[in-house]
Amino acid sequence: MRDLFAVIMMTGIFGLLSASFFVAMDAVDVAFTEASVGAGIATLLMLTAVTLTGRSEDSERHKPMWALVVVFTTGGLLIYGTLDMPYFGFAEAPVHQHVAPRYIYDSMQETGLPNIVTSVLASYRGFDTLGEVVVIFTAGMGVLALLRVERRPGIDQIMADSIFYLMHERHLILRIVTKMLLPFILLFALYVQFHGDFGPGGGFQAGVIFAAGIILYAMVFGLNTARYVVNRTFVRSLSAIGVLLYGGVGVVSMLLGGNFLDYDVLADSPVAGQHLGILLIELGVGLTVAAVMVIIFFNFCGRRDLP
Amino acid sequence: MLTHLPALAVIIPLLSAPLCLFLRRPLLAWLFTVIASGLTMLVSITLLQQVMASGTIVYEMGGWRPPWGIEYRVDRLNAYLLLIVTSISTVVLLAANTSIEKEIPRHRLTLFYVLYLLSLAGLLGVVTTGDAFNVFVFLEISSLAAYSLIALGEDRRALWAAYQYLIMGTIGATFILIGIGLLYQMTGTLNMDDLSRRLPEVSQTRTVFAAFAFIIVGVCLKVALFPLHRWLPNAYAYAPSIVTAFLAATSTKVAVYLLIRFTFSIFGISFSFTTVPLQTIFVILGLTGIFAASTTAIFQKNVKHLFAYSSVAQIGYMIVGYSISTTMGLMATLLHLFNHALMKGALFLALGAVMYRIGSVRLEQFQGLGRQMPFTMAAIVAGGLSLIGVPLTVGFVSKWYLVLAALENGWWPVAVLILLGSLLAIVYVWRIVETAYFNEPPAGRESIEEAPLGFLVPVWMLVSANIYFGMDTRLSVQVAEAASQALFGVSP
Amino acid sequence: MILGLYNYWVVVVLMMIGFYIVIAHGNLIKKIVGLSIFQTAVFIFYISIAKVDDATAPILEEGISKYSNPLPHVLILTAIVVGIATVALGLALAVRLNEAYGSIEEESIQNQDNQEC
Amino acid sequence: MLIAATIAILLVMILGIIRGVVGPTLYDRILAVNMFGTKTVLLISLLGFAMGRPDFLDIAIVYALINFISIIGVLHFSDSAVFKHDPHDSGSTNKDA
Amino acid sequence: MDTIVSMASALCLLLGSFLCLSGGVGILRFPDFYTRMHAVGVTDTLAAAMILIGLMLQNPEGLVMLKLLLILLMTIFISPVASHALAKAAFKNDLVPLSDSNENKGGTESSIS
Repeated sequence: MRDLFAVIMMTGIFGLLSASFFVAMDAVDVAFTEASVGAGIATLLMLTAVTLTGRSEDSERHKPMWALVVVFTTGGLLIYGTLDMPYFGFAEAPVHQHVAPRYIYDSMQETGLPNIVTSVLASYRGFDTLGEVVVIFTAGMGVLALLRVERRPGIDQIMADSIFYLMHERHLILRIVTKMLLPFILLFALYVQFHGDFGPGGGFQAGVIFAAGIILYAMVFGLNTARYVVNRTFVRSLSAIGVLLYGGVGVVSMLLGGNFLDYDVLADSPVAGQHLGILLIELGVGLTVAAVMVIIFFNFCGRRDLP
Repeated sequence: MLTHLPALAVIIPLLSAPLCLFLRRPLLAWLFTVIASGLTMLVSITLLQQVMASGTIVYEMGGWRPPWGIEYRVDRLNAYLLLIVTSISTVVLLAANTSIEKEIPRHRLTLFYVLYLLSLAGLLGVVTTGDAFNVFVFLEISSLAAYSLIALGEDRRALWAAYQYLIMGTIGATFILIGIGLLYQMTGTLNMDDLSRRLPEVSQTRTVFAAFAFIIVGVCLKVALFPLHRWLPNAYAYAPSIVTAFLAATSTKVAVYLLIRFTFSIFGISFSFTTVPLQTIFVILGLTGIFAASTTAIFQKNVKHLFAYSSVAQIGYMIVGYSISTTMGLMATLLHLFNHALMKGALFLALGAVMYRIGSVRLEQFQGLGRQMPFTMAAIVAGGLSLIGVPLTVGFVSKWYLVLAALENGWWPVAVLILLGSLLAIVYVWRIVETAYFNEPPAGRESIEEAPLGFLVPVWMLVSANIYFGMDTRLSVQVAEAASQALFGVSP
Repeated sequence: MILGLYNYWVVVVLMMIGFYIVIAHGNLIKKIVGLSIFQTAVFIFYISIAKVDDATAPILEEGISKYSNPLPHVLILTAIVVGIATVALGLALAVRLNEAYGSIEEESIQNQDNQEC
Repeated sequence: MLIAATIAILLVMILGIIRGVVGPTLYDRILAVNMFGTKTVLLISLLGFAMGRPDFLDIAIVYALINFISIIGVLHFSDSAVFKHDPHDSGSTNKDA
Repeated sequence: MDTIVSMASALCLLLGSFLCLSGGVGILRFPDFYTRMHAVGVTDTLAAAMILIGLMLQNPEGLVMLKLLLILLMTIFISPVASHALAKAAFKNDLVPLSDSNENKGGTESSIS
């Protein structure tokens, strides 16, 4: 396929498919994320990039032999490696024996959350998640450093004439339906944010959904209108505040006598402390993710309307 | 607060980065970054002292016991690496304010510092952590920040270099991820210490072998070991000078650390060097790397390119020392980690000064610089001598131990080849000296002045460290020896 | 029964398709697409490790005793985020490259660079 | 019955993928993706019931939303100039889709 | 009573599956974009509704019921709107519908990719 749009459409299908696979494999939280990221945000970003760079792939396709050799060697090595693995779904495999049982059997007493994934994510391996938030923050800063357009007088006018404006004028039905859906989307994001302790979901997914809502708004009503609603400086600060909130919880727990990110000391009883800590850090994750997604998307789109 | 030191070493730069975003004035952001980096350096000095005095420090993140939670584990090796990374970062940063004002547009300056801090935090995280998956996360933080930093270079080729680096780096990281997955599959744990205890039981399985291969290849991509080094020269050549100095001195070192950590601590020496023919492969690759890269370096027209290739060659030396796999060999590698960071930090910073005055680092532009920028050129010459391995510089110390280690093992051809490699280094360093000192400055460029103090001070700090540690080897040798003995399980 | 490993083999094939796209194709956007396929395949691999027969999703509920392993899920949540971060940055670079070189083909960019040198 | 419905949906998904691969126009592909998305929503709901844990319907909701947003996204970008410019107008006669 | 409800549920599911399948055949076999769009756009909404109603009749408890209802509402809103917007965009971008005089299979030749 040489039409990059077609490639991206198929990637979107791949994302949806792998997400359904995750559901079938019991990984509901992962499916949640993959659906919103792999099929949603990533596809949108690729589409934006393609509209900026051109749609066709025109290099002559020469099939380099060395690439095939490399791929077959790696693949062969992996297959060779799988030969001694425990069978798929085998309950006695070492994976399910060593570390995992404690999470499954004790996490309820230790953190008080029914969703084990959330308690492992936010508490047992909370530091990984801090890293994750910082990764997304880094990406946001990187995109900002690469694509930020200095605001010049006159550019707003040009932007107003851009296709955002056209889209705005044309699709009446879309606008109405979007208006109806938008509050629901944002509300749903909040539900995902705070229900993450009990069901699938959490800060990351909520952030992505929230950002998706804003992106939808920007697409239907125009980038300028959206920028009017969500101020750029504000979004930038928000992305930093999320990380700081997460880190702040860690520092506070350090000052209160625990280790970094040890939520036990945050409240009177360990379980209450864990609850509070997890709530706060999930909020931090949500803030940063939503802000960074919006930053990334707006900067990509802002780039397109350069004169 | 002393008990929290291992965590603080990473958290200070990690949380300074978002704070830095709020500082709009570049000068403030710079000061803030210097302070953050300096604090981290103090933390790591204290850590090194503690570790040398009382052995490994363990810190449990979130208060959860290790195989369940994430553990930070600082032993001699980590503390040593921490000190290298933070001190180089701090010294390099001193020159940053002067250097980047000419190389980066003003509205991106704050972002530059934010990304710099993130990159630093990522590298420190990789070094300190005792959890295999955490390595991946922090590796990605530092790499993503590094890609963006490189792309900030003025030349459009910087973008292309950053893109290539991104592709190669991500492939490497994904390979590491696959390897960690396979290990997890066989052992059920992610903690490094726990892994090393549980691996021997399953070490004869094909899965562990595959895991080993994937991790080694992935890490070697990050190390830029000879056949996988293609991303490095361009990335170093077109990045802003400060970034080059920082990355050249730290990021490959951290990757070498990972290599050592995975092979020695996790898989164990007997698995890494007896079950798998790693030793032969690495000696050959290391030596070819030294010769191929040094020869390429001789023909470069851009001095940054020249030193970038020389970096690839120096990595070859480290890999040779590492694959000798004796206490002495590893010690030589660790010494060279430190020494090479010092040399390359000094060299690339000095090149930054040249860039600042002339706006280019092409070799023909160096004509007459010996008289126009005497201090900067003297620094480059000193760094070059160190690269060659002239006595009284740090380069000599590490090469001395490297040759000793090779001879101790009876590998005299290797020792001879190492010395021959140094001859090539003489050639490429001589080319610069010749151009700078034996040519008149080209017409129209007579009025070049010496670099500003903002550059000279950090450059000469590094150069004098080069010479000091070349003469007084006690400190570095002692730490490196202790670290390598600890890895081999010998009690000091 | 060696067929008990079929799932992993499918994953390996997927991974290699992605890997091939990354290293063999010259179009920058397509490389990124390949990278994301490669990474997604690795995610599927991890999730496959976590699956236990007859178990359900690791969200505690009364009356259920067998749960799949939650740890790989956590790891992959993190890895997905890392993946999207890489994709975003890679695309941003591709966009800038297109502005600087007027092309997103590897060969064309290489050629332009070689002429400059 | 749940199983039968699941199988039927899987079948339709395959048909959708074929259409997505074959094309031939871009809008066919968008249509295929759209249909695929709706079917995924149904599949997830069915799977939830089939596995006996129907409380994971949140995922299905997200799918429905994301599906809508990405279709809007595609259409939104379909107004751009690059989109209208067909890659194979200019000389190239490759038809390997 | 129980049997009636489960029968109704099964019927709804069956109907839904059938509609799905017919839509699937339609998208594969119909000659041009607009007819395919017709096949899918129409059956999709009803099929989804049928299957969701079938699931609702399986007697889930409150919250699940609510979520199903939400999904149903959203499909009813979103699916036709998406189809509408898609067809409109296709027409705007000069994709010519297939007519008798036009023997060209599979849309306009100019946009084969």
